[in-house]
Amino acid sequence: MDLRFTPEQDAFRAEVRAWLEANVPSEAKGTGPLPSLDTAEGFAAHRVWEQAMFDARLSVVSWPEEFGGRGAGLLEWLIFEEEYYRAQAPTRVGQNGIFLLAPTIFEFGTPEQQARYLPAMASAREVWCQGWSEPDAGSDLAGIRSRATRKGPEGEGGSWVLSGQKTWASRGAFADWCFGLFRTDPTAERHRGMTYFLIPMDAPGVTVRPIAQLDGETGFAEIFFEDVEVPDDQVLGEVGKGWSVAMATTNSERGLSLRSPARFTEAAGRLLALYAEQALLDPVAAGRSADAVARAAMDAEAYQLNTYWTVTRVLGGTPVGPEASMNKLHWSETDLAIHRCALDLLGPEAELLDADGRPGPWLDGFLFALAGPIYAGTNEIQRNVVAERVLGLPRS
Amino acid sequence: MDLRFTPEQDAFRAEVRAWLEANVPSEAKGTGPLPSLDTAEGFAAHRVWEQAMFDARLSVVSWPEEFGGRGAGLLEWLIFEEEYYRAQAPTRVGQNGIFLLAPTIFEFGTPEQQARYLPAMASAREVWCQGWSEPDAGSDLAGIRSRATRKGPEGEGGSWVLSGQKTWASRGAFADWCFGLFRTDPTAERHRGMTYFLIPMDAPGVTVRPIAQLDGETGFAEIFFEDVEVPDDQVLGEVGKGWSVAMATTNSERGLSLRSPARFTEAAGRLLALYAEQALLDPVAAGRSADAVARAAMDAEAYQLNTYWTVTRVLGGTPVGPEASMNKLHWSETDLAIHRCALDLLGPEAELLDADGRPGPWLDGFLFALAGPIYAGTNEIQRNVVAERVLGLPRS
Amino acid sequence: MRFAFEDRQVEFRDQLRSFTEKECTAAEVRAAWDSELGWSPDRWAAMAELGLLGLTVPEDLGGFGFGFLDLVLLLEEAGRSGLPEPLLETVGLAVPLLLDLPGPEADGLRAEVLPRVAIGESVLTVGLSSMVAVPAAAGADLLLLEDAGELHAVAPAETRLIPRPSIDGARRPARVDWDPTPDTLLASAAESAPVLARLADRAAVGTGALLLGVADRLIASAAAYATDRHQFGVPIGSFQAVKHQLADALVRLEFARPVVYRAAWSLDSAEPAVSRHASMAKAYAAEAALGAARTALQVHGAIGYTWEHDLQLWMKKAWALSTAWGDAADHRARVLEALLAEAAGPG
Amino acid sequence: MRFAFEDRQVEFRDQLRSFTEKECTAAEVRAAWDSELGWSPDRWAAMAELGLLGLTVPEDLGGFGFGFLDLVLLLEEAGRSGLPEPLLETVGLAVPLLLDLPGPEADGLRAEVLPRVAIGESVLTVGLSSMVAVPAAAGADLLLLEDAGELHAVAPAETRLIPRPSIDGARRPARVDWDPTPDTLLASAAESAPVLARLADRAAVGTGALLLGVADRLIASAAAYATDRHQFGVPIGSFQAVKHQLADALVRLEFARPVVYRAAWSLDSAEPAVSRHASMAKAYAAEAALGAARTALQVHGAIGYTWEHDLQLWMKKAWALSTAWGDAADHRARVLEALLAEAAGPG
Repeated sequence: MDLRFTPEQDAFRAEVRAWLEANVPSEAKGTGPLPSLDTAEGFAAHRVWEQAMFDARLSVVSWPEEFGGRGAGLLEWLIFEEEYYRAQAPTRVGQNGIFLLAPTIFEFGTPEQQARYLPAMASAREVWCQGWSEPDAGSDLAGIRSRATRKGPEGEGGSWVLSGQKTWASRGAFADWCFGLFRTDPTAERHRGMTYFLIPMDAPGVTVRPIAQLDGETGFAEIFFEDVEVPDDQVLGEVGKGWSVAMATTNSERGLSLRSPARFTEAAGRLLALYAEQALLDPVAAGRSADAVARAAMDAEAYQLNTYWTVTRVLGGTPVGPEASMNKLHWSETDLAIHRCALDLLGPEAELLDADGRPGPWLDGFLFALAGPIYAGTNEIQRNVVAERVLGLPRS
Repeated sequence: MDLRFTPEQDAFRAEVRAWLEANVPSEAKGTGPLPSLDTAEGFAAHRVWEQAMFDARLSVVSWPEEFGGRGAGLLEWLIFEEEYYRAQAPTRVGQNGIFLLAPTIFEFGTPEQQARYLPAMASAREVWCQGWSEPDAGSDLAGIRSRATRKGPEGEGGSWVLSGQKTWASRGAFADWCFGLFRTDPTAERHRGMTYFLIPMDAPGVTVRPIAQLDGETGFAEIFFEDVEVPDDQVLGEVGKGWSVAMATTNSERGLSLRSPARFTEAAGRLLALYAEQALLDPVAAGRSADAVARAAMDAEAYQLNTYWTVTRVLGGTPVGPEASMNKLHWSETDLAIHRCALDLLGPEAELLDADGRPGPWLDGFLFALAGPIYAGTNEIQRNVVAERVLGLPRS
Repeated sequence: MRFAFEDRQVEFRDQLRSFTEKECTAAEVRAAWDSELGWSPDRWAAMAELGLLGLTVPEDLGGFGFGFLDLVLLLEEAGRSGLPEPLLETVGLAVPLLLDLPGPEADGLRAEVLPRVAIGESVLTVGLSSMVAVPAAAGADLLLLEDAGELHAVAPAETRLIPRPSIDGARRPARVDWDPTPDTLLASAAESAPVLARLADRAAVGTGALLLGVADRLIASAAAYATDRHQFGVPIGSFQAVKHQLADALVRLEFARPVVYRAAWSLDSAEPAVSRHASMAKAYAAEAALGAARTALQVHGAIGYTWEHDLQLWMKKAWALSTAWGDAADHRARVLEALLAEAAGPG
Repeated sequence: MRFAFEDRQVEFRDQLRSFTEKECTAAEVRAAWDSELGWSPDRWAAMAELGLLGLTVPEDLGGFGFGFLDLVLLLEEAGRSGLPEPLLETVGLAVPLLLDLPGPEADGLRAEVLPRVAIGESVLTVGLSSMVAVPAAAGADLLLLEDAGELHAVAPAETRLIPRPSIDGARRPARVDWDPTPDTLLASAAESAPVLARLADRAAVGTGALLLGVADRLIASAAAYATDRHQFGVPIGSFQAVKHQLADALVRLEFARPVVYRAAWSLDSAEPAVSRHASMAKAYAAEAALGAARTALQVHGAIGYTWEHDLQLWMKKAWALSTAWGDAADHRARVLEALLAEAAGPG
């Protein structure tokens, strides 16, 4: 055990930090903050930012060089993330593709698919959204009803015709591509007969309806598919094996890649600063939150430690497995605790919006945190997974 | 709404308080504290105490006068309980009979049964234990296997032969009588075919094995029945209707009668005193428990208020119903919170036993409180009841 | 000892419920949030017709002269329906505050203002100098404001309002800039102190009552959704995880009720422990509503996270009202202090 | 950055586990609790044979000269098995404390005591004047005691012990009455201060490690019981209410592990933030164990409430150890203070 970074890792951190300091859009530089991702203008600005990162080969540091990465290890990825959050850099418009789809393309994609999709994704020339949930298949993904019917000959060179409805697609309003599961064998039982498709959002028959969230912004969308024709080379993995292909993606979503600990340690750092500030104004009132502040900060740090612990194991060749569900439970509760605690510290100011009618950073973060226990598999589902697959309890 | 007591109620309170001050066994008077209920000597001493209360017509104030009560109302009963806990009077050896069985005898017993059992119960000449759970029927009472087979003619004047095993019978080691359910129709399905029996513990074929609890004391017992003959007049209610007869008892256990709010408000008062004491010794450390102390004290008071609220409704003719499950959830969590908080305040002293190797009052109370979420229907069962019968959610 | 409402009080509540079920649907609440004012003058007029606005106004000034115990169920119903109008501010806080003012100097003001309140022609609000923003300030015809411990009555024309929008779209808080003058003065600091203490107690109980209604609505919505929504081939309400969350939320609510009702009684009965009772009410009701919001959202899942679903209206009320007039932790600290003082005895 | 144990460390733990599975069954733990001493001299001798007792003793004094990182998994295993012997007190606290003592004056004591510790012929314990009672005092051959900030080495014959039994039957705390003399003095207050600070950190991490093992055992027992026990015709572990409680308990435990392991590393690496890391370890592990105890009892139901069921052994360990050397809230307060100081920067 050695919890120090190597000189090479320290040097990498220094490079990332310097680049971000020079390039992150900011008020001071007159380049930021970027407009909201939920506007066309903001979406475009975020693409420009990701392209700049891509040009500096910082967009996807852990990918192979041929696809725009540096072939860096997981630890370097964690360092990158720590620096990214430390720099308060823009939300990544490409994250659904990079974190959820890319691992699946690396595992199941053909060399042609990898070459076709990965670099465009890493530079945000093509932004992806996830076509996962359906109105009647939220927690119960196996209840998916959207279907694809065969057109043309079996084997190579044919196509599929997709129809159905997907919902809760983050970035759906402006994304270029969508990935998702469709039922190719309507006679197969729940988990079978599904296939994983890659669909351009400008294909004829695709309609998008943005959905406004709690904060009024259209963070996600419904996507309607009416006889959308998709060629065979836009199938990822084997026809009919979509469920197992998708589970690989789901595991990355729940596991390491999406919820970098830096997000929570950064927020915990701001919480400590808020506490220190409020403690100067009213030490008695702030003191009532002391224990909750300590808990929240510890929970964020424990998540960071647990990530290093897990990454060391993964680097040793052990996959993450159902422990990913424990991570999901921990980070989602931690995120809520950090933000609830901040609102408590803010007291009567907590309810107030900014002058432009938008929630300020803490209230906005609280609203965002509330979604944590719901998406990517509700926490109820995760507890079932932990109980059944880690503790070995009998299935219901 | 008027939350003041009437002058009559105040006078009743004064009478009870005066009598208890004069009579409660105490170190100061050289009459107490009584030895542990879990010893033969202590059991006998507690009988003597209940007899004294009975003689003062304070043992069962809400019962009709003919059975030793005063025909007092529920509010007077609550006043009595407040004074009883305030006086730190002995644990009631007769409580299983008085609080769990008596309501059932009042509702289902024949006049002969009422005359035969109630006064002896109220004076603790006969102490009752509950033969409810079985090793394989804990939360799932309908899984009871102990059985009674018919001997002699149908109708009046015959008898039943009981066999099987009951467990977790509080006071079982020294009780005189036992009440419980036995299966009289082995072909009937789960909730049917059971009958409610009253059984003398000295009947041939009854064997008792005391069970030591967490604190090492034999607070409860297993009871084995081997061909125990019981005459017809020791059946309570109709043959085969034991389940509905029992449910009446269960409702009293879970509802108002057993968990008098005075128990928790008295403990909360001691917690406040402990807090004040510790705050003098180490205000910073005690301050860390301030919010928990406030919560615990408020929870106890809320339970008291809720009881007055419910009693007013009951006096107006509305039965308690499934809200009793909410009471169980609230008081059991409150009791744990009060005692956990006290142990936190005691810090390193919390783990220490008294010089005689017994837990001190707070640790003892904590151990006792731990049983709260388990007995009288686990809190998991209670939450099901609340969700299904109060909120109307579908059964699983 | 009789811990129950009078039939009259329950009937008045039922009457308001019939009214809100027609006139204050979720769509109406939404429309109010989107409106310029944040609430509806038409509905305010209708509430005056129902006699609601004169509830606390003395009979000789055109009202009923009722107390907080008559009001508490109505406030609960206001929370349940999401009623956007400033019922608490006008009827629950400002009118009793005016009645508490000592001396005949205030008689003129009372005679002028209160009859107009009762008929719906005057909306009032109250504000303290410690407040970041005063709710319902923009629509008020008269603002009762504290400055340096003194109470003042300030006409809207004498104020400059800087809106500080709340996440609860009906609250419309605003920073109020104004200059105290001898003309605005209602009571000296010494005279105002007890009046302000009673104001704080009423605000705690009144906000607590609103929160009871909010929690009730959240739990009822979630229970209904859990019965309808199917996943894995069964209603999600048949899962223990859903049942137990909702059961816990309901227990918190049902135990908060008598705590709030007792505090209302204590306000009307000049109970010595009224401030402790009021703080307990606010603390309990805030926890019940925050817990209900968390549970209701979790039960609904993604649909509850959308703007178009009505759940947001009540969740946002829960978040906003739980910190208004002191949050749960503040009030628990007050309760503990009072309990320790009571235990130490007088002196 | 490599956050994993070395093979050697895991093998040593496995070796202890094989040992405890044979020599320290629940029946053995029970026997120890019932014994006069509270632990077994025979098992202590066997532990010496395994090389456990010389783990922290320097090589030139007959030990291995290992650090806390080598010890932490063994302590965890001690908690898991309920090992009643004073492993933490002797190997984890007293030996390192002796090694920390400055100056050659202590060399003589080290040369005399440590070789005997390594071969199991000397049992040590440590105590502070602020402690109500000192664990394992009765069986110790030498007590390292603090008085007025000074450290003293006190022979049992120079003490009067008043037993203060713990709910954990193996801890055997006692009030130690003794008189500090120049002969007993080990280090002045100034010299002792940093030594005592490191003692407190080791005690926090060591107790945290024991608690990890206790939590692990409680959760494993409850999961096994939930799989076997049937009610309503199915194993109770198939109910979501049981699953979710156990899942939450497991999450608390699994996130406590790296926190405790990091603190052990920090102890060995002279990390500047070691005290904060140690406090985090104790706070996290205590919450994990207390939560596991509550859940395990609830899952077992009445059977877990009995003396004859082994669950009590580990629940009682959880309760006792969670308050030993500072409870979770104390340690969180230390963590917050340190974090604020770190954020404020040096100076």
